[in-house]
Amino acid sequence: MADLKKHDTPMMDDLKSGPWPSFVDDLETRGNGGVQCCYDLLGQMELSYVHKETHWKHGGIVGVFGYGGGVIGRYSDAPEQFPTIAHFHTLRINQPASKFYNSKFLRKMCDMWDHRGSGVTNFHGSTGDMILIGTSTDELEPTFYDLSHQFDMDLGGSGSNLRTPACCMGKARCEYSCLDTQAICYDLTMTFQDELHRPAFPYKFKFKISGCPNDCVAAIARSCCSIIGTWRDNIRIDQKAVQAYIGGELKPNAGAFSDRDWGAFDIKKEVIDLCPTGCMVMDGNELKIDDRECVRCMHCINVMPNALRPGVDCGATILNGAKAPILEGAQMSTLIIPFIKMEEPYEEFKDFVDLMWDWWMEEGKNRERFGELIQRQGLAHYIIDILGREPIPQHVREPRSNPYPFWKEEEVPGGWKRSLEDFRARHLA
Amino acid sequence: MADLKKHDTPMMDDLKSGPWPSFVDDLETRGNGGVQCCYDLLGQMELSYVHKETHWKHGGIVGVFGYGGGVIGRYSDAPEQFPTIAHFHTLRINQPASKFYNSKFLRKMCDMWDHRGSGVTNFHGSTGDMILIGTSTDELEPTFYDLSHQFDMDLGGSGSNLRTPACCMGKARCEYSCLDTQAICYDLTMTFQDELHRPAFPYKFKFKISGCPNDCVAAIARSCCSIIGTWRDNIRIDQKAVQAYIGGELKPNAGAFSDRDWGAFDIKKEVIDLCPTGCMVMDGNELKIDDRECVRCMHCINVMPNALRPGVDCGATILNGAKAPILEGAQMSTLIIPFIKMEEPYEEFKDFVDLMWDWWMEEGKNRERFGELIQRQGLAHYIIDILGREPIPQHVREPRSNPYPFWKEEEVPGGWKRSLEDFRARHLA
Amino acid sequence: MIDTSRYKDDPGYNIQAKLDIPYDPTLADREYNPEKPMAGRLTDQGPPHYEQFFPEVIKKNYGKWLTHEFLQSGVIKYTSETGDLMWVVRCGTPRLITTNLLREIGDISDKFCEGICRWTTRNSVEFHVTDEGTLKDLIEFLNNFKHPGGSYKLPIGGTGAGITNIVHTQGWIHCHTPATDASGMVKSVMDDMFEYWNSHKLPAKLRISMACCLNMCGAVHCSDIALLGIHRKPPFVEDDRITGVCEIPLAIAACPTAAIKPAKVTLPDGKEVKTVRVNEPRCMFCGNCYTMCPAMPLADEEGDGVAILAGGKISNRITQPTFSKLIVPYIPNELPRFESVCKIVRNIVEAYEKGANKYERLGDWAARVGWERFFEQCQLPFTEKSIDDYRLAYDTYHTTTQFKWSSHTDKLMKEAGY
Amino acid sequence: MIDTSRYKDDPGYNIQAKLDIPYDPTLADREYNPEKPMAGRLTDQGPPHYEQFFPEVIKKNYGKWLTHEFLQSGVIKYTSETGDLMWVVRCGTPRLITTNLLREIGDISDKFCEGICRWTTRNSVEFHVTDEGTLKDLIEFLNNFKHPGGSYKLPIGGTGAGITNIVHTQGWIHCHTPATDASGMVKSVMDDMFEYWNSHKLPAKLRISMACCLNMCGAVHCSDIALLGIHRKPPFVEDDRITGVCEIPLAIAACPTAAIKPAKVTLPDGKEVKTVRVNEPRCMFCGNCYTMCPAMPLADEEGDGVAILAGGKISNRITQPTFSKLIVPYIPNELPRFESVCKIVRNIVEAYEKGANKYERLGDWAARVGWERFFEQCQLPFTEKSIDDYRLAYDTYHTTTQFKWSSHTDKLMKEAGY
Ligand code: SRM
Ligand code: SRM
Ligand code: SRM
Ligand code: SRM
Ligand code: SF4
Ligand code: SF4
Ligand code: SF4
Ligand code: SF4
Ligand code: SF4
Ligand code: SF4
Ligand code: SF4
Ligand code: SF4
Repeated sequence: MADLKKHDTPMMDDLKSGPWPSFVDDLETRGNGGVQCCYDLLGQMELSYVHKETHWKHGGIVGVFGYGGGVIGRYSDAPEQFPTIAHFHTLRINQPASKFYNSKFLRKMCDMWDHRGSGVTNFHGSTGDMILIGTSTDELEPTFYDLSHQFDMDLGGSGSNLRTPACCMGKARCEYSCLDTQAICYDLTMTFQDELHRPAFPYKFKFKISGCPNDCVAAIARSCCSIIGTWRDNIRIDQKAVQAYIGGELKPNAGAFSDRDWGAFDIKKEVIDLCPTGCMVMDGNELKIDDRECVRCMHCINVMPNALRPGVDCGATILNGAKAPILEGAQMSTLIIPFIKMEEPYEEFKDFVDLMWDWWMEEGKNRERFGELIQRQGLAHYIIDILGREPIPQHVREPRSNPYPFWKEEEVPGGWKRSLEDFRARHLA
Repeated sequence: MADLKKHDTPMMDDLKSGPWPSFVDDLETRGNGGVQCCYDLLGQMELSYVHKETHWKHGGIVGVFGYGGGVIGRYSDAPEQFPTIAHFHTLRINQPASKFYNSKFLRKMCDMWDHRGSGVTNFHGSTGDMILIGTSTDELEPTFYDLSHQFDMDLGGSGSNLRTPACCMGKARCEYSCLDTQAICYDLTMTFQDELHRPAFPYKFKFKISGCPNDCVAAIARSCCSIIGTWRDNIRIDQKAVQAYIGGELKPNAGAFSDRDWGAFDIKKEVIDLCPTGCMVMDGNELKIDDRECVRCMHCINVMPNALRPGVDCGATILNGAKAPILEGAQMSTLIIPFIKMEEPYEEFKDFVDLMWDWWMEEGKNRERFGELIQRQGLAHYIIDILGREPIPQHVREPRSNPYPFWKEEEVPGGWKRSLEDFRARHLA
Repeated sequence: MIDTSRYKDDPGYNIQAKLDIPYDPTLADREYNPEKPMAGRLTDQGPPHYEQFFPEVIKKNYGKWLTHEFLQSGVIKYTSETGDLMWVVRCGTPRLITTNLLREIGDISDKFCEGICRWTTRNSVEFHVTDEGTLKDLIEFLNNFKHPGGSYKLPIGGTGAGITNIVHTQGWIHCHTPATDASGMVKSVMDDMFEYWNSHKLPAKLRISMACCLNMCGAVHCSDIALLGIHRKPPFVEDDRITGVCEIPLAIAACPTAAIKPAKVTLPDGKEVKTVRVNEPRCMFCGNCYTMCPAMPLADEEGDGVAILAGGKISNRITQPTFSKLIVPYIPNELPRFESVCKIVRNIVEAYEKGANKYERLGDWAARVGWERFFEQCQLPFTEKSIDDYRLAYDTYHTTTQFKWSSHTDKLMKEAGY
Repeated sequence: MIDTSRYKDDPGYNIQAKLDIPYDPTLADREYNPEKPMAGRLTDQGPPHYEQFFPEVIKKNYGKWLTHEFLQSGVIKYTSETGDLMWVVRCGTPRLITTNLLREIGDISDKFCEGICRWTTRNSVEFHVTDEGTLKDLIEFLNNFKHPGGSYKLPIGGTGAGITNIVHTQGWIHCHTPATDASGMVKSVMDDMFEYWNSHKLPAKLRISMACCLNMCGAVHCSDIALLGIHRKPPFVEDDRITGVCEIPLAIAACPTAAIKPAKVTLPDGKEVKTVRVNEPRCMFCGNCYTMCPAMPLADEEGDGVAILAGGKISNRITQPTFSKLIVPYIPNELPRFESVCKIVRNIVEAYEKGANKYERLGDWAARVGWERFFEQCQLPFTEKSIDDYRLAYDTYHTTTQFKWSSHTDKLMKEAGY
């Protein structure tokens, strides 16, 4: 404790005030407790605030034996000023699906990380991992040893491999869930451990699983393969509860609008008219839904959860290809399989995964995301030639407007070889 | 008449039956009247129907002295079978704006064309010209001589030049017109005679003028520069007539739906709810429009022409760049000038035309349409650097979603030259 | 009354005087000397001034029209601020017409309309009258005005919520690049659609357009229904004449997919020539190479045919202008009557008639019910050709879980054993 | 009760037993031998099985929940088919937290919630209780649970029609490519937006996301409001070390605009080296070259800053998922409080609060009123940077005459003298 060095950090200090939890206070408190690297981290942040530039070097390749991912190497570019963070690598730890923990786990993990690293974390990373921020190269193997032996835990993904799958809380808490999101997430993670740990792909690949089209894990925006729950039978209606909403006994949208006076609930204005397909009507006192026209957008269910529930014949819609903007611009996932049952052991789904990955590993260029490959080689090619599936109108927002489809030679009677002589016999040049 | 040769044309003959006017009957009647080329034309058409291939050769370059357009060369590839159409060029004659004619004109034109050509025409071509189909090379100059001396008329455009401008009937008949479409069309045509007749552009260029956003001359789909009438004050409302529509005395949409029972007119359902901006309400018996929110889509006016009229402070919205699909796919015109007064002598507009063309002639590649140049060099570049106009949100359907704007060196403090040493002094490599 | 004083010196303004002089078939032969083409030459006169062809009632009421009303399909009554009335009768034409018919149109104009008529932007003819008696006579006349084969010469119709004249192009009557015929197809489709031509029973206007190759001179790209001639075989290359008739670099540059590469070949006669080769799997049959190079023809009996696009529009009414979308990638050229084209058009029109709301254009209907429903209700198979793989393809990807169950998903799920 | 018998042999299923054993800080040092890394090694065990962390009430009611209700922002009551009730309290966190706070979270879990807590997909912590008394105590506890500087350690809120926790990335705390800081900006914005964090007064959910460079680890591309670190100076090239630290072909291939070309230069010391040159006017500052090549840094005090995008969403509710759109191209890094970012976010949120309909997400509001109105009402200048010129640019062109008059057109017309 004696040689603790607190840096002068006026800008960091400014970030202590205000109601939102201050990471500065948290780091500083830990620094005060004798952890120099937290002081150094704040010191280097302050320097970045002065220079308006990061003070981390371009990442170095570090990791644990036999794995190709899970660790992000990081070195300070001002190590003399901030020696305790000269090495400051992060470990990505594969979180339990939907991120429930108990205090036993948290405490033991804290004990471990205080011992092996900085005690600084991200709960959680954007992909879903538990992130342990800041340790030195020689602590990596021991940390991994601790994790695997003292926790039965494992690293998550980084590099050109499968990234840690993630899911919404699903049936654990949510009445909307059409999928056993955690079970799927866990099964995929376990099944594809090799792909997760040993880079064999052209680039990163992400699975995310949401229990319903509200998509609380942002699967459609952030995963190469988005698994989103849906149903194919009818929305279940409790007409009495519908009346309770109309009568004002139940609060619309479960009270999500409680701090503003939006006036009395108006089922026509708030539900029926906002249904994107207009497939609902009030027939006297009865709410009727033409389920064949419903696109399962969740709106009516969200507004009246006590009255409406998704159907019971559930499965998933599979979409592919979301990614961040680099290189060609951001993509959202595109509908590929309108409906697939997701029942253990998910064989149908895993067969699909094989086709997907085989193609990408065969054809994908270095650092080409799966969604970019679909764009480069064509959505129809992927659906038909790679997946062996039938093209359906649901595959497109709207049909193409350019008249430029490709035709294959075998599709055209007579093929492409033609006799020039015959042609010129009919047509003088 | 003695050596008239009628070909055996069973498929052509089939196209005589049915209610829609038969071009075969028309051609054949003319053939019967002693015009062999009409027989030959039908004969060659029949042969095309047998071969399922055109029997015209790839166009040859023919024209009249001093002009670079107005004539499309055409030769039969079966001239021995059909000698009278061995040469069969077309002339594009610049139509009078909005295509009113009198019988004197029609008859004299027929006399001329019977004498100089086949007597076959298109009234009119897709661009708007009067098209005289079918004459031989040596008749081209005499035809032009006749046109210019006996009609005071002129050829229209073809090739890489200005094409014949066209317009809707506008104020001649239409109560919606916010522009003097004919006057503009005529003025532009006269002003740009040189551009129309002597190819100096990278490719074709088209003007079309519609009096209002109903766009009856398809300007937004078919012209490089679309001039479409609009107004900037308020829609004129005759409340009594509104009531007459509500009461059923006036037929909605001027009776355009008369042959089906759509039920009684419902102003809410048919007008107010269909207004794309929702800017209309019935306030008691009064129809109110929040004109600042109106996008001048014409719907309410179309439905109730006796009650609603465009404002009186009129001008044009200018859009650029429509074209057919080749090469990059079809384009519609893009909004460039939200509002411009179109008052003679249209100086403000013509200054704009100069800027447009100067840029295109400077930068356009061979066979690059104006719309393609905008795409290649960027819409913002065109608006700001070429036209010297301010970018406004109306220029886009929505702002870009990729985060990839270009920054110019002068926009960034300190410019782009930086000192590597300084950087590395701050950041250890 | 419009002020045309400003034009009085324009050459085109006084064409009427010229028109009074009968056509002189020998004038050019006498006066025009090919050796001295500039002698007495008149150029850049431009078109005649429009105003001189207006009927009196239009001159008087130019810009003063108050409203209009459809009395029946093809008959419009116009009312002016001045109290003047005018009736217009609109008639279909095949656009490809001879001077015979033109003269007859002149005669009708003389008989009923002060000698004046006009053509619309979709190639219909319009007659203007100023009293109801003449209107009645005119209509009666036109209803009896027929070709020997029985077709109307000038059928009345084409207004309001119906199908108007088909904007179309040359086809085999005059062009060198068509993949199908224009006039014959238009005749066939309009014969079949005639009931919609002269009635107001559709939910909104329905515009059919036709172009015989991808150049799309009919600008079919924004039509409710677009009929489009397409090729499906890559061009072949006439090595023995290409150097003579083409500028090879232009042909190469013309290809949007960069499928054309320069090549050298030795002809049977031993001569080495510069030519090109087409990377056939990259060709999407646009024909732009042929436009630039006569030695690269694409036309082929088996390859060529018709594609159908639908759901486009031009007007800014309610919704914005929209492109037509490819819904039927190919139909062979069935001659002379294009039966399948007619059948498909009918299916679409009938499904639209049944399904759409009042004022709703075809594409707006399809967007509202969903394209899955559109294909189902029009009884059209969906093919992979409708899935875009060109430049802006991504924007048509279906990036949502919102979709409807349809016969397509029923089938898939049945096959999956669900 | 969920059936997890199927997992009982999975290694991750029995972690509880391990957790009962205190952490042994010397185990690895004793057992792990760097010379023999495979000895006793355990790999590919995967994550622990989730089920063992569920509270009892969730185990019992898994898949049986019937409905939920927000009692206040951050407090949700769940009802099960079995009649069981559960209350959840959601708390904000800065995500960047130390083991100090983690231990405290463990303590709170022990005190109120059978030791269990969870994290949401947006990095909030949630506590589950099964009786109202405990709920009350928990809430009271949390309301008084503060950092020395006065900020809440775990502020309650983030549900319903309000602003949730900001998904964000590393920034200057850990990454090598950021153009701005993440944690500090999030703190600044959330301090300012706190009133929306713990209330339900917006028209719908409003999601703010933050990413510190174009890699967009926060996946901000579909957020109601996205804060994005951007560079504005092209990379410079360290000729003297590039060959050592980069694979030059990879750097070249990394550039989306092909702005990087190979080059050879002679260093001051006379050595000739392979390097690259950047065609600077083609650079759009994506930083992908730096990702591949440490000798091409972009970061620059004056160049870097923040762009704001808006109007994206993820859920399929009513409308389809949508991208966020670039509305503010650049704000300098104003440290430590990012005042302008906060101000603009506030302008947008307040305009949205005022203008949008109930249930209408921010982007749907902007699309409904028109982007011209959006810019006007949010008091944001429109700049040419919002006009797309990238790959799919054409699809954002405004191909209609439909637009609204706004301050922008007023200005233009005034300047034109109308
Ligand atoms: C830690 C994390 C951000 C965070 O603060 O949470 C992160 C951090 C980094 N990401 Fe990321 N990404 C993280 C989630 C994401 C996401 C979001 C997601 O997974 O939902 C995305 C966008 C979605 C996607 O996959 O496209 C994302 C898109 C990128 C990209 C751009 C990829 C692309 O295709 O455009 C890069 C660049 C690269 O891969 O070279 C990148 C690269 C990086 C690197 C490794 C920096 C680099 O250039 O090598 C960052 C290391 C930071 C550090 O020092 O710790 N990161 N990255 C997230 C991982 C935590 C976890 O495992 O839970
Ligand atoms: C006659 C006409 C079709 C008709 O039946 O009405 C026509 C006929 C031809 N067009 Fe066209 N175009 C005609 C209006 C159009 C239009 C419609 C319009 O102007 O509103 C378009 C689409 C709009 C546009 O400009 O993009 C059009 C787009 C083309 C193109 C494709 C241009 C492009 O940028 O993609 C070509 C190809 C070319 O220019 O080489 C083309 C080329 C041709 C050529 C010259 C064939 C060729 O490859 O050289 C055709 C001559 C046919 C013949 O033998 O007579 N024509 N052409 C139209 C002109 C009549 C007139 O002057 O009134
Ligand atoms: C005569 C003509 C203008 C001309 O200068 O020649 C014309 C005349 C009228 N148009 Fe048009 N339009 C004419 C081509 C067009 C076109 C261009 C085209 O189809 O190529 C369009 C755009 C079509 C599109 O959107 O795809 C067009 C879209 C309209 C609309 C918008 C209809 C809609 O529902 O979107 C109206 C408004 C209406 O119908 O109430 C309209 C309204 C009118 C009115 C009512 C204007 C008036 O007050 O006189 C005229 C009679 C309408 C009718 O026939 O039902 N006119 N009109 C054209 C007749 C073409 C023909 O022979 O069929
Ligand atoms: C806890 C969490 C899932 C998890 O596994 O962690 C969750 C929980 C719930 N979501 Fe969510 N959502 C969660 C992230 C999301 C996300 C993802 C994101 O923001 O990154 C989305 C997509 C956001 C978007 O569209 O941009 C999301 C879009 C929704 C929606 C659709 C809202 C809309 O108006 O579009 C609903 C339905 C609703 O609010 O009625 C919903 C509804 C719900 C319900 C009511 C489900 C239920 O019955 O319990 C939960 C409480 C809602 C609330 O907080 O208002 N959840 N929800 C996530 C909480 C994140 C947080 O801490 O703030
Ligand atoms: S995605 Fe659906 S099932 Fe999952 S938590 Fe959100 S609302 Fe519930
Ligand atoms: S889920 Fe959506 S589409 Fe289906 S009925 Fe409800 S609101 Fe309509
Ligand atoms: S575009 Fe407008 S002004 Fe011109 S004819 Fe059509 S409706 Fe009338
Ligand atoms: S013109 Fe269109 S936008 Fe304007 S009020 Fe009428 S219907 Fe609404
Ligand atoms: S569409 Fe093609 S084939 Fe038809 S006229 Fe135009 S260029 Fe000729
Ligand atoms: S038809 Fe079109 S795509 Fe095919 S080779 Fe010719 S130019 Fe290229
Ligand atoms: S967004 Fe960029 S700077 Fe921020 S963590 Fe991700 S890679 Fe690093
Ligand atoms: S920052 Fe991006 S655009 Fe600029 S040179 Fe590097 S890779 Fe190319």
